Amino acid sequence: MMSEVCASVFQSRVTPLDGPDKITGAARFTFDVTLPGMLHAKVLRSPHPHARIVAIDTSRAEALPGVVAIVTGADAIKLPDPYYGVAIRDQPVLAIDKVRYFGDMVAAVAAVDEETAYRALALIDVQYDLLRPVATIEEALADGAPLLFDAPVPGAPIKLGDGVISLKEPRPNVLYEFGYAKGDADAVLTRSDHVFEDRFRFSRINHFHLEPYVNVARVTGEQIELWSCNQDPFVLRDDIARIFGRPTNNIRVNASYVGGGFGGKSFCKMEPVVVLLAMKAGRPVRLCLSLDEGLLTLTKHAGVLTLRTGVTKDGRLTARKSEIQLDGGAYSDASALTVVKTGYRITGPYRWDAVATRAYAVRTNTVPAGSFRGFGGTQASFASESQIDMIARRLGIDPYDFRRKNLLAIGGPFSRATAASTATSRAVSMRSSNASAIGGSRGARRKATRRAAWGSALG
Amino acid sequence: MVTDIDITVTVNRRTYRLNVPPNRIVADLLREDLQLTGCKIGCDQAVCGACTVLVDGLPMTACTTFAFELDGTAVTTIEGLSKEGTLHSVQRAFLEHSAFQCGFCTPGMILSVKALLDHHHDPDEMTIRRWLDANICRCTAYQMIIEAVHAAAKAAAE
Amino acid sequence: MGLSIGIKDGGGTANHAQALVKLLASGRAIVNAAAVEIGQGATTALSRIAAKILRLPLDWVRYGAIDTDHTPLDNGTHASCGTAVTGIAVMHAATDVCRQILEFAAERLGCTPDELLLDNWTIRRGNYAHPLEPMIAGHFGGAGFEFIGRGMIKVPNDPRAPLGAQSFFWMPSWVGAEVEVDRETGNVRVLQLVVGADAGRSVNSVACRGQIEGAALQALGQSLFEELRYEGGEPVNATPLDYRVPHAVDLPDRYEVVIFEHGGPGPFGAKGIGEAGMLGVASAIANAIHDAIGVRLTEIPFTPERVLAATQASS
Amino acid sequence: MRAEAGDGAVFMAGGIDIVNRMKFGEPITEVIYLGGVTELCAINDTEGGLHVGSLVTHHQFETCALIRARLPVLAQTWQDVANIRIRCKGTIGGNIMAADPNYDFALAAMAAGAHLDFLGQDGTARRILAIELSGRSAPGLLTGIIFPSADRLHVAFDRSLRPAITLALGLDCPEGKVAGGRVAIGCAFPMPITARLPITEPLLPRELVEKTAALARDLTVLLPEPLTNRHASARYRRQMIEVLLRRNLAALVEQIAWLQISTLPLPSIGGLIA
Repeated sequence: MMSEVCASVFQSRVTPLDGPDKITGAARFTFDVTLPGMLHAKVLRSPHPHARIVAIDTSRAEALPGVVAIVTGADAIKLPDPYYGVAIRDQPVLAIDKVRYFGDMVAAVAAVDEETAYRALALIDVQYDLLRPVATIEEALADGAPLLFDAPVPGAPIKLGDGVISLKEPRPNVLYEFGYAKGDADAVLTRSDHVFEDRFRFSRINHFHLEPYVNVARVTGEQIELWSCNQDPFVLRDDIARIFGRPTNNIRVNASYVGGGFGGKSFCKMEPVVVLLAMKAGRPVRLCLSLDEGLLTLTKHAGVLTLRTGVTKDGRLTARKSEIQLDGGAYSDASALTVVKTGYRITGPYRWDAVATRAYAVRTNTVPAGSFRGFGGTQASFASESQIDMIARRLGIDPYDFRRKNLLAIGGPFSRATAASTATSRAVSMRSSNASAIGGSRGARRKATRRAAWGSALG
Repeated sequence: MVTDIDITVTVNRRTYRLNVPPNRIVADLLREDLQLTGCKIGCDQAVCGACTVLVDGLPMTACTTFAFELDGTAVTTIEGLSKEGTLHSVQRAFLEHSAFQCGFCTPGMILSVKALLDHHHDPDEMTIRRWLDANICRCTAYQMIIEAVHAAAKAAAE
Repeated sequence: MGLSIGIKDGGGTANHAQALVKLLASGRAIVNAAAVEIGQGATTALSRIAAKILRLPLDWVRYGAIDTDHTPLDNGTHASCGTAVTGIAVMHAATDVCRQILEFAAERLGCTPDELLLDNWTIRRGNYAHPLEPMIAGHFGGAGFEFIGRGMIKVPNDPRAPLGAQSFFWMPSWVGAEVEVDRETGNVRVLQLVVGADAGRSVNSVACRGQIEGAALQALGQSLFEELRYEGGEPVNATPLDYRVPHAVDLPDRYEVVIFEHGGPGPFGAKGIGEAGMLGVASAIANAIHDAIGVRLTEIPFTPERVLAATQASS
Repeated sequence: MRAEAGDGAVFMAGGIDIVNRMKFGEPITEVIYLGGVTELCAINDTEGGLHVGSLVTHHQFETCALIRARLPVLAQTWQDVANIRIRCKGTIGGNIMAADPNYDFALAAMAAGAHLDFLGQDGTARRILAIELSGRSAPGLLTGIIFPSADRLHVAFDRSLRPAITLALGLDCPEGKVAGGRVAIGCAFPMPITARLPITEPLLPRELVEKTAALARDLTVLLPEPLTNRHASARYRRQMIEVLLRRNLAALVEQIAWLQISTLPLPSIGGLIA
């Protein structure tokens, strides 16, 4: 077994090149970027999970000394394309007609300092017409559930390979659906000695990167410049160009050290708001969210995964039918892609006679879900590997032997369609050393007006 | 009406006489007035420890401390840890053990470890884990940081 | 004790990336690519790939500042693609610049490039060494010259594959967990966690370990306590104080990461590894809880109350 | 001084809570900074017991030789309270006066049967039992905490189920018998709550050992309905109060019994002891 393990050409330990900067405090993050004349922005967020915006009055905030620019959905709707999202573009730069989750961005203020911006937020009057929220997957899919979107949104289904179903907004409150089948799973299950159906629930977590979301924007003539903590500068460049209707070569995105991302800083989020403010103010604008607001910006997908798995009496896996519901939250972000990847990965590294997978993202009035390290693989692994263990124990087979018996062979097709690389199959031989290693040692939820009274504190 | 407050504070071995508004926060004072941007603000509410600086040798949360409280104290930030271009033994250990990833928590973490080793010359595993409880690192699993602490303790003993 | 296997396709689907390597007359190099340094070690890994090909000391290579005006395009820093995908682009760019230098030197020395070897910014021809810096200065004069190499990668499309392309590489991981469960309180303590993953061939083994360790601890937090919770449509713990992430005291008593090297399609056999540690942790812990007390948890996190309720329901 | 300052004024000790409250918009207009009032920073023996000044930080409390000698369990426990940054800045007085059910020092004081000294707005000193404290309506400025004589007090502190519940237990043991005791519970109710153990007559530790389960059960049913929130349900909390109370009571009583045995005068065995 160990003979397979070849040494890397890179043998020696190295001192990381970013090390000297990071241990001396010299490392510059986007968090540290300042520009001459720069203003500071803060965002007013919805205190309701689901409501229609009746009116926004910014006049009292505008009158506050130190406030330079305020933007709302009324400014957003004038943009050439005020929506973003991966493949399906349903998230407005700022809430336009409705708010769809507690924390949805309603307005933003640029002022001479953060304190003033916070105080201005408290002076913005928003009238809401409350709507019934859908908080969970079950509520969203129930008959007569309130709809998050009244009409189809811009975008298109993801282009995938042969024999795969890829549907944008197939049903009410369903953002995207992925379907995939090889063989006749129903027939194989009927013939199987045992069929087990188990349901798993996956929770919602936040990235909690310690560097908050932070962006600085400067608009000079036709050029838009961004200093962004975004993990995807080119994707962001194209989004900004599209949203603001400018040629792509007039957009310049600068990246520095990023203080943690884990997927949370992938794809466009609050960056257009910063650009919009900089445009309106005619001055550079910095928007640094608090970590509270970070918790209201993006999560990993919660989900309910139901697996129906067949097995012969001697412990050979036959077929798996999966239904995967991911809670996409209020807006698309990267949900469609995550659905694809979760659905694709649900079969795990095993051999099957047939598989059938249906995976979809459900819209709920909660924080949007998107990229998070693992990208659907974590959800799929939890459900699949729990059930594999359950089946083994039900059949009285050692879970280790059960896995070993059913693992893909070297070069075998993953999910019966993609050639698995040899490395996957070598998993088989490596588990033994892993197991022996163990055996051997056995023994703004706070008010959006946060800091509003801060300025007056202590006179 | 409360007026600004005169304070005398030594930061990284240099003494400053400052006139600070009563609600001025230490993190803002360090970052904006003294350009010591190694003091990072993560949570801004005393939870994450990214803004940790040393006040009279003890770790303190710069985001929830008033500047006036520094009167008469000596403050050490990450910028003041190395002397004449020579890294502090804790910094060297962090570098050699790759005890960081994104680096945002690193200045606070290093200062916290310095204080730990000033108080416990040869801390055991549990003492280290408990002490590091003050500093969140979302990237590493603290393991390499703990290895760096052991290495720095050993280096200091030699 | 519980076991689990995690697997996902890595590097994105049909991904692509571009890179430049600039070699200055002094022999110092700048790698231009848009894999952003988010702590995963892109700076060091990509520089090390270039240094290896150019046979330069690592500290002669700098990872250039990123801006979309100057840096070649990258699809984004995600899907564990930095080393394997962007790394291939950097490898090609370094190879390209190496070729240019050898051609330049061959012309100066009146020979063919294949007679020459580049090493430590010196051209070697048989037993003779020709330092490059004076050769470049002598030919170009002025401010010298920069050799610029270009590289790219496009993982092929394949409409026969479900995702529209074959997986570029696979990220397997193996987890073993040993737990202790307090039957009266439902409290679960992870005594030992062992996480294995495949780096292909690691470009920086310490960074690989850091990626797996860090990812698995995030997964451990989610398995045991971390969750953004809602009551109706309102989040109830969306503050840094209430939303608890793993601290140093939450580490398992014994925590071990094993990095395997079985080769991959990236530079020098590398693969991506950044996400692998997330995958199998929750199921390994669930399986270990079942092994310990015969109770199956199908919902994360495995909070004491949830574990106790499951225990009481099963008895 | 607070009387002069008006409604928006607060006393500030360590200050972390106050800065956070201000950042979250609480209308605090004036802060009366207590830092440097050295009389409030002392730890010393007094006639009434061990006096701990309200401005003593958690870190000073945990590392103080006198505390480690007299209240070893609390000194030990305090190594795990919050974290070192907070312990270095946060004061035990601030911890009590924040009146946060998740904070620990009020529990320690209540379980130990400690008294609290206050300085009223009119300048008069008042001493109350910690278990009589409720809410933020304190009778003035907290100046100190007085722990009863340690030789007759035994304390246990259990933080293993935080943030669902924390539990502190204090037993009074004059003359080798357990005469009474108090349990204080944090995290589980809107305020820290406390109850006396229903011990009617002084019991020898071994007599009490047999009664721990019944005591825990009897006391738990008398408690009001615990909170249901994101950390735990009321049902779970009530169950866990009983479990933790029983376990800690049993362990503490066993420890007292063991201490009594081990402190018996040893019989002289020739020159071995000498």
